[in-house]
Amino acid sequence: MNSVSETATRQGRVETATLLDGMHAGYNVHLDKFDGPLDLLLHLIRKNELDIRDISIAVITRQYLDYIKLMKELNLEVAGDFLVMAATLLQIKSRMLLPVEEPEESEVEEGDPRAELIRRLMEYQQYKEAGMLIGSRALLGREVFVRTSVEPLLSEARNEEGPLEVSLFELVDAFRVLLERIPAEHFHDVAAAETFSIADSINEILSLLQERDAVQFDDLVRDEFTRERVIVTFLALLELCRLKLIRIFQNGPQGNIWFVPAVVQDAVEERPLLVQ
Amino acid sequence: MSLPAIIESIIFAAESAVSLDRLCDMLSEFERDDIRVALAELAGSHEGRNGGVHLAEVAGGWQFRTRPEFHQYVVRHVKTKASRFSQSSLETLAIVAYRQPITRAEVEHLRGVDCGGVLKSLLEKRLVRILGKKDIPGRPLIYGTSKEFLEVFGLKDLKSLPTLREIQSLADVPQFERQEELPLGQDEGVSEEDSLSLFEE
Amino acid sequence: MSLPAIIESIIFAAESAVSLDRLCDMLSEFERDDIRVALAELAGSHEGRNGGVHLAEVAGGWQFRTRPEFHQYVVRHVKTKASRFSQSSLETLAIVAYRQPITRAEVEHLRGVDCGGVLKSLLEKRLVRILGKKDIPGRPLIYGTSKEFLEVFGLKDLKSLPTLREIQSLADVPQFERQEELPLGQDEGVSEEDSLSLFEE
Repeated sequence: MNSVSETATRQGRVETATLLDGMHAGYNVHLDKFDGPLDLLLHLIRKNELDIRDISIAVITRQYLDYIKLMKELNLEVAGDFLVMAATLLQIKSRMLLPVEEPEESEVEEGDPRAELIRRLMEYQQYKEAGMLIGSRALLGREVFVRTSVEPLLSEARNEEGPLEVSLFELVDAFRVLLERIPAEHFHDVAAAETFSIADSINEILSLLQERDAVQFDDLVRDEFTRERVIVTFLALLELCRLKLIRIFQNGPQGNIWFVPAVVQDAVEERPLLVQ
Repeated sequence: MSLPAIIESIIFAAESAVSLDRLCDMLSEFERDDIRVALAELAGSHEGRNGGVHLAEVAGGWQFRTRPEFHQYVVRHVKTKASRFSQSSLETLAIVAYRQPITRAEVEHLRGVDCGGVLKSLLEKRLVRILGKKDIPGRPLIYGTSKEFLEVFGLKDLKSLPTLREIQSLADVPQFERQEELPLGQDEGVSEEDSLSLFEE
Repeated sequence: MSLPAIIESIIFAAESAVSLDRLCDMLSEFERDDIRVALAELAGSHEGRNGGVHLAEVAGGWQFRTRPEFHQYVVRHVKTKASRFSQSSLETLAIVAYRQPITRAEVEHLRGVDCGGVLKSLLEKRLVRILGKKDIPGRPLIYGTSKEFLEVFGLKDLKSLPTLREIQSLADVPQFERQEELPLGQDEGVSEEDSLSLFEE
């Protein structure tokens, strides 16, 4: 009998213990210890001194399910990811119960139901350790410090010409904060619908026209040639025409339809809209 | 670790000049006299190496400073320094990016403040450009983002702009809730012996 | 005024790391090769004097920083800023660092858990940035690490991350885990009985 079982025997079983029953508070549970199902599985593998390449699915599955059960009994919210893994484990376990023609021991091979899980565990372990290595470095603001006093010469001078330093996230986040500040009705068409909107299409056409001098209608609908896409693109083009942002050409009755920017760079003067 | 080096690290990282008294408070394991000697030694060694920086005695204590004769070089840095965006520039740029083509009046309606100055500076930085004039009374200018805008944000095209929903969805899903240590009595549910190994640590 | 001293004054005064390219831009009256040599000389002289501060190469540039071993003294005067990173932040950061450009779904597949909240907080800390969108159906956002990531973790560039091969060999003989499991030989885990239970249930 192993040490765990001995512990269990010594403690005995308390069938009706409740969560808040301090009398039996013999253990502290670190439920925040596991950063996900893979983390929990790695812990169980280590605990049982299993070879990660040849894990005993039965043992791991039982202990994993016990843990989930415990979380539920403690009224902790069990994240969906943990339940998905539980289902995966049970599936692997049931597949392992099926008779195998030529059983090969301690080999993870193609037909092994555990193969995918083991590969994921090994990969995860790699990044978990990489994270620990990164985290153990001397960090700026924690072990390493830079000068915090301000050079008087530089504090007065503000620079308007230099390169810009701003991240995409800051841009989007600025927009998000703005939206939270103002009433929703101003933004009826901003909360993007599932589908491709006219605004999306306008943006796409404008960005295409930044790259090239002329665009064909077919270019705009080539990727996703759906009825809806064509209509939306068409409406977007009409809107752009109305705004006098593009000019449209056709080189024959059934020929390709071409679009060119109506204004070049920053020129503001008006150009006639041509539809030939 | 020598005492002068310890003092150097403290003075370097400090926000303002550090006095001898303050040093003695902090380094209570050292004698005041030793600290004074080490400080003088430190100042002397920096004076002696003829670098661009020295340990200067200023009002209230000691501080590392660039030597005045190097100031002509130090100020050059300002010209190539990356400038950070103000919140109003960022907000205006975001509105133009997401709502283009858009007029100034529409931007101002959304922000609730005058945006003429901000728009002008975004035009000067070539992040925003004039696309044309809107066909409504008054024929206001309409704005959109430029090629430079895409370059600054490293975007291939406007389609690559993250949508608001994509950013919001990052926070939507509740995280696996972190729990404080819970005292646990033995529980009927955890009947199998092996599962106890979970609680051992 | 010697060139190393000039460079010292510029790097000292700057708020963030200064690259060789930046230095060459600023000091256009000097040859690039001379600047490179002077920079190396400067770094070497600070390394040699064994002070509390040295010239560190981080995020593609150079910056004066306190040496890590002095932190116990520096923190007596300066507030520490970097909060401890949680295991999930570090794991996510490692995955983004090694696998960039990477989508949220790919990070989540590797970690086996929802990463929206972690990614958002890394974005807010500016350690991770949005690189654009991936050219696959749904056009998901792709993420990478930022310059701040290199600065905070004191990395010269992404190549100076420990290579995954090193980590792989580490995974073969898991150091951390072995340490925790000491004393070895004591079988607190699975017994033969347990392994046999495979076909019992």
